[in-house]
Amino acid sequence: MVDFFALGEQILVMAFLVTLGYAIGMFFNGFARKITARIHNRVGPPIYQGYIDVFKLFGKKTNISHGWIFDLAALFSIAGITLVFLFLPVAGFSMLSTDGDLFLILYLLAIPALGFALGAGASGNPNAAVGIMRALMTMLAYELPLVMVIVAMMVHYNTTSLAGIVAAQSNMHWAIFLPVFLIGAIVADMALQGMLMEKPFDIPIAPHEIATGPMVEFGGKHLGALMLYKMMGIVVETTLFVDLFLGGGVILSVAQYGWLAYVVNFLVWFGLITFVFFLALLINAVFPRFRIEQALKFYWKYDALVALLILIWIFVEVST
Amino acid sequence: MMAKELFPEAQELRKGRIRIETIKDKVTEIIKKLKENGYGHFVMLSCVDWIKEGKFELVYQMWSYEYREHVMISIKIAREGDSMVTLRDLFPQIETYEREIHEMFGVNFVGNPRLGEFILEGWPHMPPMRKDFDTEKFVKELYYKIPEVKEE
Amino acid sequence: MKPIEKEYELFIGPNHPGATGNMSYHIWVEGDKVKKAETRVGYLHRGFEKLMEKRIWMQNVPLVCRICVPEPDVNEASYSMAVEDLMGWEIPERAKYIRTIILEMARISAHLLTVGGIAASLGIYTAAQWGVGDRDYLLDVFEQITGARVYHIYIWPGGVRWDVPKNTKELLTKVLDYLEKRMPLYEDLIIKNKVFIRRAADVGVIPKDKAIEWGVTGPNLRAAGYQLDFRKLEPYAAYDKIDFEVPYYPKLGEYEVLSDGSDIYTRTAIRMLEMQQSINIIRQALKDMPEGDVLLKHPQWFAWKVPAGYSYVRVESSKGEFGYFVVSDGGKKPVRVHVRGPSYTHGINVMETIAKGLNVADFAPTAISLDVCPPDIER
Amino acid sequence: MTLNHDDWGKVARMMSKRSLWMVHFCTGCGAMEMPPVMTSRYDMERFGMHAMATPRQADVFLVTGYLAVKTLKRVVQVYEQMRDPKYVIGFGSCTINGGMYWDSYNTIKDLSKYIPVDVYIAGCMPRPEAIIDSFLKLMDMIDKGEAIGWKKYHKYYDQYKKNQRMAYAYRLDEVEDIKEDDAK
Amino acid sequence: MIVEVLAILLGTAFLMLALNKFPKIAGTIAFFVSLLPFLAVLSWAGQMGINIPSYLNLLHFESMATYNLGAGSLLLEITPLGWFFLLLLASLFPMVMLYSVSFVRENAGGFYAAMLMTMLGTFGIILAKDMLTFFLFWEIMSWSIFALVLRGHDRRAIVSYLAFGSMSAMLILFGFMILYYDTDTLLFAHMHLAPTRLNLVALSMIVAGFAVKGALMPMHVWAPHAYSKSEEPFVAFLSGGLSKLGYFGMMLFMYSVAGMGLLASWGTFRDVSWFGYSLAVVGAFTAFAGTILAVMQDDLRKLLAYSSIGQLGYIAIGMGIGTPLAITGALFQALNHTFFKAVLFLAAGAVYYRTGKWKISELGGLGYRMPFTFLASLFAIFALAGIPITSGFAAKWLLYEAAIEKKFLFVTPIMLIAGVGAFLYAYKILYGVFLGEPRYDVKEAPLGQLVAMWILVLPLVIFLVFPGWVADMAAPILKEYGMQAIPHTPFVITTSLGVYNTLAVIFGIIGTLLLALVLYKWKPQEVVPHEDNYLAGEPPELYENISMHAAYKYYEPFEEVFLPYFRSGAEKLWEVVLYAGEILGTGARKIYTGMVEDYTMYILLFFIILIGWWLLW
Repeated sequence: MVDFFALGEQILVMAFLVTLGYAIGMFFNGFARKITARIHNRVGPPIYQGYIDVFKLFGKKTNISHGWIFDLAALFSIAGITLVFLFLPVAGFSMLSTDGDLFLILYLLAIPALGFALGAGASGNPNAAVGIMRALMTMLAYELPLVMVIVAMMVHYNTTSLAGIVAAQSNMHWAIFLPVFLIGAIVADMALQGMLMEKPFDIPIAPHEIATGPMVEFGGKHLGALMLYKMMGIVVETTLFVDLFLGGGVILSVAQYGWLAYVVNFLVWFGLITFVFFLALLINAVFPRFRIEQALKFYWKYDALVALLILIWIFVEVST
Repeated sequence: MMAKELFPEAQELRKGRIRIETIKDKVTEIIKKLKENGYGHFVMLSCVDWIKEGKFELVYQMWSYEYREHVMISIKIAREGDSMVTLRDLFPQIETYEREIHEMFGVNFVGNPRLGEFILEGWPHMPPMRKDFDTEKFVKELYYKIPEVKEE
Repeated sequence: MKPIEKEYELFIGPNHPGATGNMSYHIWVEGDKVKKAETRVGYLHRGFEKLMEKRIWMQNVPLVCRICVPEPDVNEASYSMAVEDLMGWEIPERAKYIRTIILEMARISAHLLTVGGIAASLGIYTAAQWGVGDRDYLLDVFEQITGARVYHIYIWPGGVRWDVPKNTKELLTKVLDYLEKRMPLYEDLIIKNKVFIRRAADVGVIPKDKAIEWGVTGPNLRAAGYQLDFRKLEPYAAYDKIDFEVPYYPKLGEYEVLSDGSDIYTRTAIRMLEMQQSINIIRQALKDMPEGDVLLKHPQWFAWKVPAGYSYVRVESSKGEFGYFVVSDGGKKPVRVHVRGPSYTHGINVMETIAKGLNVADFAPTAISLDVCPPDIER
Repeated sequence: MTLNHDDWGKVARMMSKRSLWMVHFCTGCGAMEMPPVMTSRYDMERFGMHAMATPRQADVFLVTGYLAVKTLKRVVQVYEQMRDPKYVIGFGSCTINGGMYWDSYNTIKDLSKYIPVDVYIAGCMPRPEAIIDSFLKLMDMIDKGEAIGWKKYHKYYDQYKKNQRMAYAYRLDEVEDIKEDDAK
Repeated sequence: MIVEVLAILLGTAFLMLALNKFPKIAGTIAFFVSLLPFLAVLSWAGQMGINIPSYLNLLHFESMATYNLGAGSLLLEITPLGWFFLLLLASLFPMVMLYSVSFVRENAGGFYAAMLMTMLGTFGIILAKDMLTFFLFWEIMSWSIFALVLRGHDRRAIVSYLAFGSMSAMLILFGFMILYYDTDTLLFAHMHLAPTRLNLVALSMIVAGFAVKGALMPMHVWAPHAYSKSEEPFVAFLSGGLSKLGYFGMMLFMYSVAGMGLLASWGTFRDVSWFGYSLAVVGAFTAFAGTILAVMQDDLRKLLAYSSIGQLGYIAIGMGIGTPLAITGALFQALNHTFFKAVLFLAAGAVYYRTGKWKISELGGLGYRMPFTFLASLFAIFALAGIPITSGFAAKWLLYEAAIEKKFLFVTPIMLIAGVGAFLYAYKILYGVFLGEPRYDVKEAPLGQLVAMWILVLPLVIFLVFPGWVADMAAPILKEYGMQAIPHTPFVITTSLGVYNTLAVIFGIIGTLLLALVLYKWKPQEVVPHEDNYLAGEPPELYENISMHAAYKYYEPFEEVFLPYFRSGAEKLWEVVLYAGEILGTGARKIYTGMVEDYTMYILLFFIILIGWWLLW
C-alpha cells in the first residue's frame, strides 16, 4: 500500500525546493548583472532585477509563436530543467536523487537543451539555427573533459549515484581536498564555464555575430520560460559542481544535528554555488569569446589532456 | 612622373592641386596613365550640376602618395541623354561612386552592372541632387501634407 | 515551393548588435563561411549635399558636423579649411594649435569607441564599457571648451569660435594623465589577451598590395604596412610644427607583431598606439600653443561671397582620409560640396571583397575593425 | 482583501516599468549618446534597462534621431515585431519636426504621424541627462497607465498604415486602398 | 508448424514473382504472410517465461523441428536467445511490409519475394541447431539481401556488399570448418570447445564474419552504401532487423557455443576476457567514429547509416564486457535500435515519398506539414539519443553501468561522448528535415506508412515504462550462460552502483510538464507566419526569396576539426577495400544484367545448387 501521507509530504517538500531553486536562479540573474556592472564600473540593476524581468516577460500582453513545435521549447526547457533539479541532491537533501544516478542527470540535461533547440529550429531563423549548431558543438566540446572527470570520480568512489558521491564526501572529506580531484575540479570548472555559457564560451548566443542566436525569435512568455530555464540551469549546473567536488555543501550530519543541519547545509550550499558562479562571472568579464572550433580544440586538446591524466591516475589507483 | 610632366595642359590650382580639363573619351587613358605613374590612390569621383550650361561636370580625383599631389580630371557631359563609360575596372571604388552619381544625378555609366537602387529606395521622382529638384517645395508638398493621426 | 539554395542569407543590421550604426550587410553564408556580401546603405541619407547647396556658407557649419557622429570635428575642420582655401585665408597660429588639440581629442574619443567596439564584438564588454566611460571625461573637456558634448560647432572658417578657457591646460592634462594610466588596463584586456589574439590575428586581412588601389586609408592602411598619414603628407592645422611618429605595421611599438598585418589584431594595435600618440600630440600642442587671436576678423557672416573655384581639402580622421570637395561659383552658397568619407571605400568595396570566405563569427569584428561609420557613406 | 483585475494590472505595470528592454537599433545620430547612457557615468541599467538584440525581446524603442524613409520601413517592421505593451521614445528634434533636416527630401518630419510616440526628448542631440529623464518620465507614465501608444497603434492602424504608405511611395496620391486582410 | 512456415514463406516468395504486375495485391498478401513469424514468437513466449493472454496464441508452434532432406536434415529449435532476436525481427518485419504496400511501386513482386526470402533466412538462422543449417539459412538471407541491394542500381553498394558479404561468408565458413575439425560435431549443443588457440582463432574469424553484418568497424564499409542506395522499407529492415543477426551470431558463438572458458583462454582483464575487452574497444571505437561520421553527412540515408553503425557499436560493447548487466544492456540496445532505427528509416522514406529529396540541405520545414511523421521521428530520435523519455536511455544506462562496474576508465568516456555526439546528428535530422524554413507544400505521409511507423514507436514507450521486462526476457538467456539475472522489478533496475527508477522519471516529467504548461498557458499567443521573422529589421517583402535554411554544411566547424583525422584514416582503408572491390566487381559485372527477375532467378538457382549439393552429400 502506498503511503499517501509520506508521498504527499515528499511532493510538498519537492515543490518547496523547486520554488526555492527558481528563486535562487532569479536571484542569480540579478546577482550576475550586478557583479558584471560593478566590474564595468557601473551601479548596475537592483539585485532583485531577475524577478522583475521574469514577471514582466510573463506579463506581456501579446506573444508570438511560430507553431506548436516552437511552443515545445518553452515546455521542454522548463520541465526538463526542473526535472534535473529534482534528481540532484541539494545540500545533501535528496528529492529523487536516490531514484536515478549521474548518468541519468547527464542525459536529463539534454531534455531542456534539445527542447530549446527544437523551438529555435522551428522559428526558421538562420541565426537561431547557427546558434543551436554552436550550442550543440559547445556541448560536445565541454562534455568530453567533464565526463572524463565524472567517470574518474565514479570509479574512485565506486558508485554512479550522485547522492552516493555526496555521501562519500561527508564529514568534510570533500573531493577537492584530494590532489587528483583538485585538478579534476579545475578541469570541471572549465567545463562549467561552457555549461553556463559564460565567456569565453558564450559562442551560442554571441550577440554581435548572430544576434543572440537561438533566442532571436523568442519574446514575451517564451523568452520568460527560457530565462527561467537559464536561471534554473545556473543553479543546477553549479549544484552539480558543488555536489561533485565540494561534498554538496554538507558540513553537518542530519542524524546528529537534526533540523539545524538542514539549515546550515542549505546555507553552505547556497554560499558555495554563489561562489562557483561568482568565479565564472569573473572569468566571463575579462575574456572575449572563442570561435566555435577554437572552443572545441581548447576542450579536446588542453582540458581533455589534463582529464586524461586524472584518468590515468585513477587507473593506477584502481589497478594497484 | 608628375602630372604636370605627363600632361602639360594641366593647371595648378595651388601647391599639390592639379586640375586637368579634358573630354570624356580621354579620361580612361589619363587615369590609366596616372595610375601607372604613381597616382595610386583614387580619391573620389564627384559630379557637379552646372544647370545654366546644361552640363554635368564629372571630376575624377586622384592622389599620389609619392609626389603628394592631387589631380582632378574634369570632364563635362550633357545633362540629358549623355552617358559615360564605367571605369570600375581601374579602381573598384569607382563602381560605388558611379552608383551614387547615377542615383543622385541620373548620369548613366555604361558597363556598370550595379547601377540601380543604392541609397534611396522606391524614389519615384527626378534624381534629387539635380539643381532643378527643389527639396523645400517637395518637403512642403509631401511630408507636411501627410495628415496627423486623428483620434476619435 | 521555394527555390532550394545551399546558402542562407543573414542580415547584419540595421537592427543588429553587430552592425556599425544604421547600416546593413546582407550576407550569403554557406555552412559557416560567407560566400558573398553586399553592403546596404542609405538608411541615414539626409541629402546633406543638397541641403548645403540651399544654405549660405556659414549656415553649413552646424550642418557638416552631423555627417560623422563619432568624430564630428573633422568635418568642421575640413569644411572650414576648404572655405579658407577658397578664400585664401591664413588662420591665426593659436587657432591652428587649438584645432590640433580638438582634432586629436576627437581622435582619441573615436578610437576609444572603436577599440571598445572591436572588443565588444568579440565579447569583452568590460573594455567597451570602460572605453565609453573614459571617453566621457574627454567629452567633459569638450563641453568645457566648446559648450557641447557631441556636436561642437567649434571650428569655424577663419579659426575657432572662441578661445579655450583658462584652465584648459590643467583640465586636459588631468584627463590625459588619467587616460595614460588606463592604457595598460586596456592593453591587458584587449591587445595582450591571449583569447583576443587567437580571435583577431590573421582574420579579415586586406592584402597589402591591393590596399592603396582599393582606396584604403587611415589606420587601416597603416595596419597594412604603409607609413602614410595625411597629417605628415599634407600637414594642416599645427601638425607640421609638432614632432610625432606615425605608428604602422610592423612597427607596433611595445606590442608583439603576431601576424602578417592588416588583420583585426594589427588594426586594433595601431589604434591603441595612435591614442597614445594623440596624447603626446595634445601635450606638445598645449605646451607650444602661442597666445593671440583665435578667429580672423571676418566680413559680415551672411554676406560672404566665396571666390569661384574648386577646392579639395583632406583631414586625417580616426577612420582615414576625410575629404571635402567644394565648388564655388563666387556666390553666397556653395555650388557643390562633396564629402569623401573614409567608410565609403572601407564599408562597401573593401568589406564586400574581404568578406568572402570569412567565418560568420568573424564578420562583425572585421566590419567594426574597419571602423565603418555609415553616415559618411550616404550623408 | 482580494486582488481584482486592476490591481493585477497595476502589478504588471510596476514590473514592466522597472524592466524596460530597449531595441538595439541605432536609427540616427542620437545613438551616439546611447553608449554613455549605458555606461558608468549614467548607467541606465540602474532602472533595469538594457539593450536587446531583437525586437521580439524588447519593450521600448528609442528612435534615435531623424528617420530616412528607408529607415522608416525598418522601424515600422521592427515596431510591429515588438510585442505589446511596447513604448516609443522619440529622440531629438528631428523626430519632432525634422530639426536640422526640415527641408530634406529623404527624412520624415513628424514621427508620430507614422508610429505612436509616448515620450519625446527635445534637443540636438539630447544630453544623457535628458535621456535618463525621458526614461523616468516613461516609467511614470507606465505606472499611471498613460503610455498607451501601442493601443493607439492598434486602434488607428489604418491611419498609421496609410501615412506610412504615403511616405514609402514619396507621394501623396496613388496610395493604394488599405486591403481588408491587412487590417488587424 | 516451423517447417510449414518456412514452406509458406518460400511459396509466397514464388507467388510474389507471379504477382509482379499487381503491387498492391502482392503487398497485402505479403503483409499477411509476414505476420506468421510473429505468431511463432507469441506462441513460444510461454516457454520463455513470458505470460501472454491465450487468445494471442493463435497457432501452436512446436519448439523443435527436424526436417529430413535425404542425406541431411534441417535441425531447428527455439532457444531463449533466438526467441529474443526473433521477437525483434518478427515484430519489425510485418510493419515494414505494411509500409512497403504504399511505398514500393516498381517491380514489387521481386521486392516482396526477396523480402520474404530474407525473412525465411532469418527464421532459419534463429532456429538453427547446427552449423550447417545455420550456414544454409545465412546464405539464403545474405543473397536475398544482395538481390535487394541490386535493386538500388548503385555499383558501389553492390560491389561493396558483394565483397564484404563474400568475405563474411568465407570467414564464417572457415570458422565453422575449424570448429568442426576440432569437435567433430555440427550441433551447437554438442560442441565443447577446448580453450585452444585454434579454437580462439576460429571464434575470432566467426565473430569477424558476423561483424560484417553487424556493421562493426572496420567491417562497416558496405553498410553506408547499401543503406543509402536501397529502398527504404528494406533498409529499415536491414538496419533495424538484419544487422541484429550479426550480433545474434556473435552472442551465439561467444557465449552459447564457446563460453567463458574459451574466451578467457587469452587472459582476462578485471574478470573480462581480453577477447571480450577487444570487442568492447572495437565497439566503443565504432560508436565514436560512427557518430562523428554521421555528423558530417548531408545525405539523410548516409547519416542514418552511420548513426546505425554507431549505435550498433554499443551492442558490441555490451557483448564484449559480457557481465549480466552488459548482456542485458546489449540486448536492450538491440531492441531499441531495431525500433528507432526502423522508424527513422521509414520516416526518411516517407519524406522522400512526398518530396523526392534525400539531401538534408534540400529539405526543410516539414514538421508542420507532416506532423505525425515528425512526431514519430522525434520519438525515435529521443530513443536514439538516449533521452529518458523513451526506452533508449535504459539500454545505454545499463551499458554505462556495466562499464563502470568493471572500472573501464577509458572506454566509458568514449561511449559517453559518442552519446553526446548523437545529439548533434539527431538535431541535424530534426532541423534539416523537419524544422526551419518551410520549403515544401506537401501532404502528410500515406496512412499505411504512418501506421507502420507509429506501431514501431510503441515498444519505445512500453519499454520506457517497463524496462524490467527486458531484464525478464534476458533472464532465461543469462540462465543458460550460468549467470544471475540483474536485480529488477518492472520499473526499477538496480545495479551495484546505482538505481534507475523509471517511475520517478515518468512522474517527474509529467509533473514538471504540468508545471510548465501552467506557466505557459498563462498568456494567450498568436501564431505568425514564417515570413514574420527577425531579419535584423529588414522588411521581407523587399527581398525576393530570402533563403533561411542553414542546413547545408550545418556542422562545418565540426567538419573542419574532425575531417582531417578521419579522411586520412578512412581513405587509406578505402583504397585497399576499393581495390579489392574492383577485383571482385569485375566478376560481379558479368552477371549484372539490370533485371531484378534475373537476380532473383540467380538466387533461386544458387539455392537449388546448394540444396542439391547438400542432399547428394
